Amino acid sequence: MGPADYTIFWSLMKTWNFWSLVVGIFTFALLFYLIIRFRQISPKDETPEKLTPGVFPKERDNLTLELTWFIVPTILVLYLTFIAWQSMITVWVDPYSEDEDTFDITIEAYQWGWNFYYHDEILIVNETGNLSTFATPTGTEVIDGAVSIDGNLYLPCNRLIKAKLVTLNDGGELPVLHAPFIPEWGIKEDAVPGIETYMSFTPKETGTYDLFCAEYCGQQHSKMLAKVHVVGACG
Amino acid sequence: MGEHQTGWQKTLYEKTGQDVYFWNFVFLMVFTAIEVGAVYLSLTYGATVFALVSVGIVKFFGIAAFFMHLWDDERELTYTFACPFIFVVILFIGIAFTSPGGVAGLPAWCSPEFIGSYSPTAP
Amino acid sequence: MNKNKVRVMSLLFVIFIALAATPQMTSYPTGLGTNGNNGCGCHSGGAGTTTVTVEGMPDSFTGGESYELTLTVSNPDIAGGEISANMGGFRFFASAGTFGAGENFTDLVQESEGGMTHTELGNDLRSWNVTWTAPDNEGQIVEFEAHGNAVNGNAVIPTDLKGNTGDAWGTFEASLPGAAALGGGAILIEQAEPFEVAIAAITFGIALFSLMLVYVFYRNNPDGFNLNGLTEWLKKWMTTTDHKEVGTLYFVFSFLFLLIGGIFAMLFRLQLAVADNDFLTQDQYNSFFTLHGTTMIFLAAMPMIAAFANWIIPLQIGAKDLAFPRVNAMGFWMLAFSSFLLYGGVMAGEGADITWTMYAPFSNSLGEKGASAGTTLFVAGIIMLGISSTLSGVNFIATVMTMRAPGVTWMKMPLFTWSIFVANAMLYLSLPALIIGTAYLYFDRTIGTHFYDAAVGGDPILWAHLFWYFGHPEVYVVILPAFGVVSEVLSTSAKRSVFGYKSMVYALAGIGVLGFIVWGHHMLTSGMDPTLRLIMMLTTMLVAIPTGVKIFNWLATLWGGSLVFKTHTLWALGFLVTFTMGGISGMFFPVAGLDTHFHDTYFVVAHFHYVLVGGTLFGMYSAIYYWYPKAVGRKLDEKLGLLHFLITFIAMNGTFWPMHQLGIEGMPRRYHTYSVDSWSELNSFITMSALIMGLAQLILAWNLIRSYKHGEKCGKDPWGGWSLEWTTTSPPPTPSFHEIPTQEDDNLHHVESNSGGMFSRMWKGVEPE
Amino acid sequence: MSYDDHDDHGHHGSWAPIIASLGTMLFLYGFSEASMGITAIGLTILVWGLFTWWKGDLPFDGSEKMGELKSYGTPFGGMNVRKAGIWLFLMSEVMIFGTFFGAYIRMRTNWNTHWTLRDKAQEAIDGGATGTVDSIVETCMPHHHINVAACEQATNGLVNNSFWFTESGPPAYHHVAAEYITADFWTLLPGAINTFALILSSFTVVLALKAAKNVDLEPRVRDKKVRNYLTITLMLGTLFLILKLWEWNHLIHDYDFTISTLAGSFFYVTTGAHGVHVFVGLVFLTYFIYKAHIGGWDQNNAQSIEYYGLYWHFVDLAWVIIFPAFYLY
Repeated sequence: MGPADYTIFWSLMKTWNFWSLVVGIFTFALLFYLIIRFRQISPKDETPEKLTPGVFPKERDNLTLELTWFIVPTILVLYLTFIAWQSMITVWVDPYSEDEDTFDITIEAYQWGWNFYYHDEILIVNETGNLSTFATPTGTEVIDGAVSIDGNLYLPCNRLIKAKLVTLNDGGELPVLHAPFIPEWGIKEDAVPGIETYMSFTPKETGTYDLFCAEYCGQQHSKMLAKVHVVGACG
Repeated sequence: MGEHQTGWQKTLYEKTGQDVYFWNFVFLMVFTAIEVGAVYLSLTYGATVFALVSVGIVKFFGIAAFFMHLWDDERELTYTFACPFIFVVILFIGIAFTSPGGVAGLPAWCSPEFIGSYSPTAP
Repeated sequence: MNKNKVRVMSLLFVIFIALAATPQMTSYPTGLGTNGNNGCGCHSGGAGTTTVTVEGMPDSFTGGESYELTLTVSNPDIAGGEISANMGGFRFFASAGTFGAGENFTDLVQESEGGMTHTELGNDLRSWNVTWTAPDNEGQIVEFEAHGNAVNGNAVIPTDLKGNTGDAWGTFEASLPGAAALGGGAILIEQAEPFEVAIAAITFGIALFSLMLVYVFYRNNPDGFNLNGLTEWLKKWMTTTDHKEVGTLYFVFSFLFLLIGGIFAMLFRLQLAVADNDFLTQDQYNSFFTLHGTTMIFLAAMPMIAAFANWIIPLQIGAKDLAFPRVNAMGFWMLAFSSFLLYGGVMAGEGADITWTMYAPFSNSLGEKGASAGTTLFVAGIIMLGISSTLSGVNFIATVMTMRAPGVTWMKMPLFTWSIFVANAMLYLSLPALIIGTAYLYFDRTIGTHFYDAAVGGDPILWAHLFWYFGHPEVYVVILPAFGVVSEVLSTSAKRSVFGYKSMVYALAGIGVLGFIVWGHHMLTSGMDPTLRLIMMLTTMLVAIPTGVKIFNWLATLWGGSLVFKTHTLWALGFLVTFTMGGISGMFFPVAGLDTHFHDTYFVVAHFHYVLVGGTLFGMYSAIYYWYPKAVGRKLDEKLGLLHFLITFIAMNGTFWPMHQLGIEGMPRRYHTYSVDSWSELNSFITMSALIMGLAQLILAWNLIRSYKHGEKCGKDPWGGWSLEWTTTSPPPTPSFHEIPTQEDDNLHHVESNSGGMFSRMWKGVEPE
Repeated sequence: MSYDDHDDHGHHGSWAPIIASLGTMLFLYGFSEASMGITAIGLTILVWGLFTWWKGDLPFDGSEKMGELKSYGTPFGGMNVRKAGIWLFLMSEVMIFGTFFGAYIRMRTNWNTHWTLRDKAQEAIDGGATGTVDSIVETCMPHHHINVAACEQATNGLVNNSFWFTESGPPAYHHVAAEYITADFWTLLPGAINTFALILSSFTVVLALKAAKNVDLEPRVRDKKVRNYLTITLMLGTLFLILKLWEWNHLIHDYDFTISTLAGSFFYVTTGAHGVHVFVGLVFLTYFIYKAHIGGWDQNNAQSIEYYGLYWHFVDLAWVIIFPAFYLY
């Protein structure tokens, strides 16, 4: 489980794990060293400041030390911000630029289910072996304007998928927040009633993936599940 | 209560027989009349908004400085009254001006793509 | 004395009316579920004079068997025979198993929303056949629920009819045990309805609390015990305006709700222990985690902070009492009474199920699929909390700004006072956003305004912005006092002054200001424009720096000291460990690539529990052990304290560390069940350690009660602290200082020039002229 | 909300906080349950709590012993603690009205309103359409009802369906209160009179304070003057509320500008919240008038009127901003 290793998530996670370990080990080592070395040996230990009630104790500070532990974390944070900025461009900014040939679908969320609409036509050739595992009742072609057949999503492999997220509002339904979330690809975006939001990803491996709802939407929030089948050749 | 001890308030009282609060009251009445009048001149959108905002600020200043006698009181009180406006400005930038339609119209240099394009290729 | 009695009697009489009115809660418009929802919103539906019967029910079902059930609706008043069209309708639900149409009823009944109902054609009949196939698991009890409606054929209502609008509903309920449930396997006793478990636990808790109240009063002077004395003693507590007594009220209130919040947590941890569990129904789970979140933050953490602020701030700055004592008492009582509103829904089985962040389109929705009917009361409770926090905010800022004793200048104030001041300033300036947001929500639900309604052109994200503009400063309000406590405790335990007092104060001020410009990182995936997400990512990255500075300052404080390991020191060191881990895991969220995966998964739950439980709770426990002797005059038992620390520390890490792994695997938050088996064993480990952690808190409860009378006596300054509260007797007299003390200064006296504007005089810590 | 409640006999305590909180709870509980009985009980208990609070304040004579503490140290050195308290409370009020405006502007930037219609009409005229801006607006909106076809024709295609409705259905054009108010003098009149009334009431509070502080008036005359000025303020405040309710009624029934519309929700809740602040100010004013009636105000404790005046001027200040933003713009 968890995001596939070709996603941007893992490239960032490695960096973040590394730096977290560095900061964590440094801090805890320093903490345990200080606890052991400066514990009270006998009650008559002398410490530089006598703390007497009602008297503001002698201030102690060391400008160079304080500047270092202000500057060093700032440099680390700026470096990490720089990387975070990159990930923002690939996750949120690039996909919305219209020029690429994206495979457009619309994910429509309603109270406790999903509808998938296709806006591009692809023909998936049947003999690539792994197709037999999926029950695609209307055979293998995904027709422009087709609606999800059995409540599941069929996507081509190795194409930039651009999903428009809307909430069903045909008067009867209660428009609330939902968010399609596919853990294996590490992507999610809220479907907000009234505005259209976008989510995009390029699946690189065929297979069946789970789709959860990640924004609390009422009683059966945990039942809003769907399967995403990535079919076709991953050339 | 600021019994006209400061210079110009004393002369105002001697000359006109009415103290600064009366004149502040008249000042505010006049500006309210201007405000309502401005709307009836049916100016263009920009001019009307400019008129309304400027009269609003002037009346705000009138009430805060004289009726709430911030003019006479210690400067710390003016700082106390001004302090939350910093957070109101933050609230305005974060919530008021970033409605779904609002942010779309930003100039190119302020959008992430432009800032992003400066950086070397993605890791 | 009789005038007083009249007042007390009239107060009790009014409370009696309010409580009497509670059961017939008919909240707008669907009622609080006491008169039952009538199964279908299609007809207006009068009270049910109709009777609904279901034949063909076996006394116990075998797995996979299907049974032919006939549902008949009969109503003597509405004959319905002669008029051909639309004589009756039904809806039939079962908690397990699947439905199908009875023979030759295929076009007369249809499946809808998990149950069965009549088709257009089937609307003319008064009895229908359906087949029900039992689930395979025979060890459970299936609940059946049918709503039948006798209609008089859409004809104009003849006047003689008893004034009903042409249809009348009736309901039928039955429970059918599986074979294994009855004879076969172990006798499955009728499973207690978890709501009754929750309400029983709460009422038992309140009963225990009032017994303890009477016992504490009795123990004050056992021989002089009489009822008149009790009312006198209660009057003292209900009318007190002294900052110490209001502090004690806050503390007892927050400890009681800490345990109640814990009960909810343990209940839904049991539900999440295994995949596809149905210990709690979805409604109960949703309302339990909502109440757990709100109780823990608003009714446990903030009141405990207010308790220590009330007790210690006046003592530390050398003031007789807070600036406005009655406003202080009103702050507490608003909070106390708001808990009735927050919990009003639960008592009627309709607790608010809108999560503690109350996101708009769902929280202001009505009807079956919308938020539960108790949500309106819940939102009213949140508004009262807002009023209470504003009142105490005014009080603390005014006290710290105007009533500091001579010598206690801005740069010579104890760090706990500094942290409470910055926390209350942030709370006080961010609260109006919550009050206005909840007021809009409240009016949406009561008088029918449409603030967040997309159908009318409204913008649902307005709620998220307003809530998180308050939400992020709120989480700093909850953590800053713990910073203050840890600074005090580490300095006293290591017998050294805090390292870099000025940089600690600048860090506090830094967090105070930066806290207001980062709220967007809670909403990075909620459809905001990428430009705003970029700004919020950058500012969130900067917030980690002041916190890092503080952690290094605490470590440097230990340098060269002689650290004693009292219980409060252990809690402070536990704080350092867990809070640092929480802070580091927090750095994962402002990154776009990570946040699209981590948002609303258990990684978020792990992060904020490490920071809230590891940070605030450990800080507050350290404060309890540190200042209990000052408040009561007796120390808490060290051995019990050590036991309490060890179990809670281990259980806390056992509960929340595996959640990081669940978050990486993508288990979404607020899920009633999950069917991914690989998450099961992690979740059951979490549940087990959560139960241990919950029970460990009773050790502290026992320690608090026992040490009140049998704790080891202690003098003015049991731990060797330096601030002014250690100069008064413990417990301090009322009013706290008979004459205002002066705080000396150990630093060498280089005379500061008295000139300069307010800010320079403030930072140079110069006496007023 | 005068925060002059520092009570010297702290040890006996006061019943006011618990009664007021119980009242607030019952009021909110009744309002949520839409049962007016409990709401009324709640309100009466709340007011009873306030009166208990003030009964404790009646003997207050402004002396140190009776609770008038002086603040010490930076920043408010030497000032009364209660004055600092009222100013700190006004900080919270500034944030509350700031949030009202923040939410309002966020929504208003998304709406097409009569301003955008006038701009579009001007654009159409520049593009060759016949008639003046007012005539086009009149054809598009015959007495505030939208006529899409006529408008499209009048502005030769400039103002089409997408101006009035978004594609996914919700309205893009929102009738705002200013559209009705600026169009008809009788609808603007109550708003204008309200503005004059509130500014006048601010002035009369200042006069009451000057009278109370005036040492060379002999006490009986002074008490009468203070009481009369405060009563005028009370009457002006009630006039303000009555005119506001009349105006609401007029807007709802004659122009169908109800609270279920989006613009209506923001208009009524913001002006309503301001109205509640005025109402609370009036309830407090009854205490001040009663104390003036029994001759309670002299130059030593007149600062309580000054602190009440600060709150009242703030409410007037809020109205000075609400009036142009909601009524004229």
